[in-house]
Amino acid sequence: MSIKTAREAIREALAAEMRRDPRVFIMGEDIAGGMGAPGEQDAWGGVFGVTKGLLGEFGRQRVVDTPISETGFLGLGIGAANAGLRPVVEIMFVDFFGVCFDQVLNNMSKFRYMYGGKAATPITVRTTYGAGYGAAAQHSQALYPIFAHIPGIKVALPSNAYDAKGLLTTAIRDEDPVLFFEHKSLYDLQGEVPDESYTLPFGEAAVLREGKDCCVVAFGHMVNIAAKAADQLAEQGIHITLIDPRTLVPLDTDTLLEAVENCGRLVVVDEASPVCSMASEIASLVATNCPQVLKAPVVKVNPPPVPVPFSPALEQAYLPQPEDVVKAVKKTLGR
Amino acid sequence: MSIKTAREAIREALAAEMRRDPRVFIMGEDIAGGMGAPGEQDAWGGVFGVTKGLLGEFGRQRVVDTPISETGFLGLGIGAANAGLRPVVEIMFVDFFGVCFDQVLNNMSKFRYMYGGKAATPITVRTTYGAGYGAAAQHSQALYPIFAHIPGIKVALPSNAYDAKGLLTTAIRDEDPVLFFEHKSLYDLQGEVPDESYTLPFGEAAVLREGKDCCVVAFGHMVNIAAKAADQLAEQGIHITLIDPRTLVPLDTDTLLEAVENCGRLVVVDEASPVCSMASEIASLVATNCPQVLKAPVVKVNPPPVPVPFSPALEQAYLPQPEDVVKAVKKTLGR
Amino acid sequence: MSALPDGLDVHGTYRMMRLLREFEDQMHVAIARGTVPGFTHLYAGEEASAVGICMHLRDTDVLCSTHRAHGHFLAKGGDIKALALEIFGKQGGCCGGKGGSMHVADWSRGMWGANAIIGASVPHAVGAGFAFQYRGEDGVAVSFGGDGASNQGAGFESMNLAKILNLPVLFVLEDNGYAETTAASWACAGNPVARAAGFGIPGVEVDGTDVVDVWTKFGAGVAHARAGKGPMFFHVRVPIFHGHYEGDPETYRAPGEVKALRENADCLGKFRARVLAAGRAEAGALEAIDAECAGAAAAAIAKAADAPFPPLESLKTHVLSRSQEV
Amino acid sequence: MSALPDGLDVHGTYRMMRLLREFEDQMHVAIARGTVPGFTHLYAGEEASAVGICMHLRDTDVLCSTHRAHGHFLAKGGDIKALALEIFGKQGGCCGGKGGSMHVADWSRGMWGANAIIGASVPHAVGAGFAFQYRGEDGVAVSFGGDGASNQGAGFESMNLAKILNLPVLFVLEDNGYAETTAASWACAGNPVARAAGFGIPGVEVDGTDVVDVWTKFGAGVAHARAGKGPMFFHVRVPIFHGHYEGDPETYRAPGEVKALRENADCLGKFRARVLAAGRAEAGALEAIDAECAGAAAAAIAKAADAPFPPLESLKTHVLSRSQEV
Ligand SMILES: Cc1ncc(C[n+]2csc(CCOP(=O)(O)OP(=O)(O)O)c2C)c(N)n1
Ligand SMILES: Cc1ncc(C[n+]2csc(CCOP(=O)(O)OP(=O)(O)O)c2C)c(N)n1
Ligand SMILES: [Mg+2]
Ligand SMILES: [Mg+2]
Repeated sequence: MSIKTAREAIREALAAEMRRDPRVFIMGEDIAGGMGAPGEQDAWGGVFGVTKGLLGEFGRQRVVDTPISETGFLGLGIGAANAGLRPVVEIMFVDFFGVCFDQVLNNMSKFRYMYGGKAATPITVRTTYGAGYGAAAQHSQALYPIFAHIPGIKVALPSNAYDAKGLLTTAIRDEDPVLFFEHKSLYDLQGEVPDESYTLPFGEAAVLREGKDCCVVAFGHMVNIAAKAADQLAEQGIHITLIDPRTLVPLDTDTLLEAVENCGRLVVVDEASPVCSMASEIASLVATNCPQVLKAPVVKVNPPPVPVPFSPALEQAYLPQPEDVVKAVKKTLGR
Repeated sequence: MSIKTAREAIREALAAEMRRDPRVFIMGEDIAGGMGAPGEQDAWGGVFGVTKGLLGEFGRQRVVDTPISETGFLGLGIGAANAGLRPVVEIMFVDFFGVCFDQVLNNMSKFRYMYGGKAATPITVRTTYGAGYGAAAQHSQALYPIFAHIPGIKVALPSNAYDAKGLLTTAIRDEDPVLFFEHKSLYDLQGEVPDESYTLPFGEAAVLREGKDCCVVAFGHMVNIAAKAADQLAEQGIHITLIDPRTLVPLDTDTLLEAVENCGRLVVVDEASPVCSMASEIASLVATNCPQVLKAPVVKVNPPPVPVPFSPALEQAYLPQPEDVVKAVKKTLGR
Repeated sequence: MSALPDGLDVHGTYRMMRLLREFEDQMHVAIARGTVPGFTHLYAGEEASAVGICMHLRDTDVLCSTHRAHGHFLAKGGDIKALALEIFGKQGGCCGGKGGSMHVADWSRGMWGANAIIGASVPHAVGAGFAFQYRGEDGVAVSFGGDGASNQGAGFESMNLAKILNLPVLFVLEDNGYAETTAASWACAGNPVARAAGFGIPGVEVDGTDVVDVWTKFGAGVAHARAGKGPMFFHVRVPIFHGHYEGDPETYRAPGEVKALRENADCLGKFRARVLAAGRAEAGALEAIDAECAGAAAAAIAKAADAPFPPLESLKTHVLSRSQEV
Repeated sequence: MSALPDGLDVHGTYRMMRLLREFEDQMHVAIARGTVPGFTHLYAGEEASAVGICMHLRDTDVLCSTHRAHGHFLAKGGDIKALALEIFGKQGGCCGGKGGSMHVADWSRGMWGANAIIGASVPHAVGAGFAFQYRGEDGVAVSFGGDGASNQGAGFESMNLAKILNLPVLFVLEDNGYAETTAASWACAGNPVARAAGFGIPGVEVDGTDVVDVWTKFGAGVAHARAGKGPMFFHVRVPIFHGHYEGDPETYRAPGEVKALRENADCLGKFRARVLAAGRAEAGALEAIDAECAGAAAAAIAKAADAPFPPLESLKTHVLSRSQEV
């Protein structure tokens, strides 16, 4: 056990699974870097340096750089998974699923079903998401609700280094296609991360704080925003239950609903655009299961339904901040 | 005024707008048909015959067949719209947005915003959706929630011939990109449709029945399923308010919430897969606005979260039926 | 016309082509009766392509197909009864009735399935080729696509990937002249072999009415790929005897076009005449094969028409790996 | 080296190239100071391409660009102050601060914007070409893309469409040898001009260190397209003087590579020497231009650094046509 960044934790999970299972390989644009170039190999280790160093241990056969052909190489990964390998494909930014969405929507998510259970596509697709880095409208989206909507894939969304390693290990060993969402801010987060491998079960939410006043459900990076809000609220004597679902599919509805029943109040914090978002989904779960327990309307904390603006002034206003969560919780309490 | 099918109503809207505005052209695969072939031109008029006959009046310059290159020709339409034309592009089945999703997600929906209000993309994109025709997993999806999630586009979803003509006319004249969803079952539906042009405002729901026992919100083809359920329920003395939002973006939340407040009960009928669906969105609106008015939990009527099966036996079980809506309404009434 | 190659299994080739033709022609009749759900796309006329190619393939080789896949399924060794059951949406179908005509597959035979999104399956073949190379196996992956599919971006990305990674992938463009109603001659700029050459991939023109031409050229391609020499491209021109889908009035075709094709461009008739002329088969033996295939197709279709639908529970199975209540 | 063409505006060409260079080199310094948000991709080294091309374009002609667009923006006539303000995310930026470096645009000049999804803007140029043809105008649309972008499906679909519809679209591949860290020589199978030829599109190799070569060949292309003769393709080899993005340590490049490029492949140095040798300009005049451009860039950047951020209300405007509270 030692303190590691999530970047290191993810790299460890990849390395450990590659050591453990020769079928595992990683593939993506500049995932090592320097391919065909005259200078240093492993030049970048991915745009965020997550996969840096794996080339040295595993070589070009298992650390596969690609051209800028997302449909081509995601489809390649899908085919390789069908053939019995365990690809971990990186789509650099979740926004780029636009150019290869068909491979998710109509292919990896549907093969098992439409081929009557005779096909399996055990692929893991890692991607980065989220705003806050001045990357503007085409490189900052959250988009995970779109993937949660599609039957036939699992969706994981870690909020910290420990979960990132455990969930990614589970994803790679899983028999199903898994979309793995890494917020850009995750990489530099530090936490206690065991050196050895471990898995975290999908579909089990983490209850990070327990308090009676309000239940706050937050997703991915928003868990950390909500935790800051929880601290501010605690100083004011308001104690929240904070839940991190960790996977969207499967979703741990039991834990969520139980917490809402206990608190009678719910705030959902979600970096995705608000319409048909995970915040809507969680709110709807309460409406369809136990609206009578609510002592106040649910409050959704999402960005406004606008593209992500570039200017830091606007981007800051766009993103949910701890203060927004504080305000939302107080609203449920009528304060 | 005369009885027309929605197929004819849509064709009338297209023809009238093409007559009225020389900037309007239509484009898509086999939208006329026979391009380059030795036989009849206008051979199909689109796979569902909707655009049949327009070639004769408007010629190949304005009725543009395309190769199977959705990214290419949807992108072409976007560029043409940026240049001041008024393209109406057809993506044959909504499932095929997989191969051109980027043009929706990162391009037509974001230009106005990311270029600071200096760009306009007045394109209308028509597509067909829905199950019930043995078209299986890759040709039967509903998918409109994915589009409702993306800021910067409008989404229309007519349930009958009259609305189809009025909403499509509005769409074509609109300054913004509009996604126009036509259920496969819509085309043969008949209704009173004026011969002359008319527009229907976006963001105004239609209240099709008024009853105090339960509010039912249904989308697209599901409106017709819900109407059948309403008849069956009325026979049993249960009277529902039936609402057809007609457009998802903008959404007429006022009308919806008012009806829920009046009835105290809500059922949402949605052909899309359930997670992060429009049914979830509507339920969440109640949870965030007025959960206290609910006399019973909201009931969502969606298909199960599975790909669309081929076999007619399974497909029938997959799709929401009037009986499912009846059961849902009764559930809200504790019966 | 060159001599019949010695290695060609004349009877096997003829039998498989005939089986494909019988199945499609009899399906055409069954569909006209209205008992088959959904959309079906028949392969009749194109048999020499599937058969001349698949004669070279092993069960461990991979084939990725399109919406027009019945012929690929049978030629790759799929079971005709499972095929018919699937097309009727019945229990026991090769996909349990969940897939239908547009998704028929036999994964145990390396037939990875009909895939009804144009162009979508091409990169999967590249993935299969990648897996062969990764494991040091000498398998090959074959990607089938139509002239229409040749304008979809996925195929170009796939060719580039297969070339730079030097993968054993054989790209087959079955050019039947039409994508739905649209002529290939209009929709496809340039030339397919030149397009492949743009990626440095060697390409060959193939006469898809001549199974010997297909068999010979593709044999060389398989050897090339198995030897680790990378991808190849095949532009196979084929006639199509039915419409785009069943129900298509085919008015975009020239009057008499199909009749002329059936008379002059029928791979079965041409092959039959040639093997008889070369003395490589006897008319009686071929007639026996005809009867055998007609019987097999009829039996499969009759059985499928009468079979029960799949159980309702199967609606919710096979979504994810553990069969789950969803 | 051929003679300097008479029609070439020597001073204008030099001035524009110098302005692009000064802007990028000074931005490089400003960015290193840490005051510029987000990701910026500088164009220094590639100026001859943008300038040699845009000298032929009218404001009504359309240019569709990539993430590396500052040079295209300026060469197409965009305002340097609005550019700098945008890159800093400030009020008065060409996109009101909402776009940033990766989305700079000037729609009034036909500069349809940086588009940071690789390959996404190529079909928009085809759409612009379609609109010109539809309205009977003689405008041309120019699509810029990099070597990396040349492997994205959208570009191939666009070439096919432009060819079969005979549209006035000029495809420019600016090949700087790298897509991020990945060498074009590895990632791109075959050859760009051969790829275009696969679609029947005439293609030309262009020396992007020689603005005269760019200007001459592209001039012929514009004439071709304006005359209704359809699309053309240009493979322009250019050096790149900074990293992929600002902050890139550039370790994938050979030691000394950039130094050698700056010495031997600098379009500005080469052009300067040539015009002086040919007696088409005087050293003093060019030095005056140098100073003028350095001043313009410095003023724009200084002003942008000090400018206020856009008002918070603008977060919710311009989502749809009627400015709406969302
Ligand atoms: C992405 C996508 N676009 C459009 C379609 C509709 N579609 C199905 S088959 C077909 C024509 C295919 O033509 P071709 O590739 O030549 O195959 P053929 O039918 O001639 O065998 C089209 C347009 C589709 N299934 N997928
Ligand atoms: C669809 C997509 N994939 C990947 C990226 C990330 N990306 C941005 S620039 C770039 C390299 C582009 O290379 P090239 O086209 O040669 O342009 P250059 O940067 O050399 O000017 C990549 C991979 C992207 N923006 N969009
Ligand atoms: Mg075809
Ligand atoms: Mg480059």
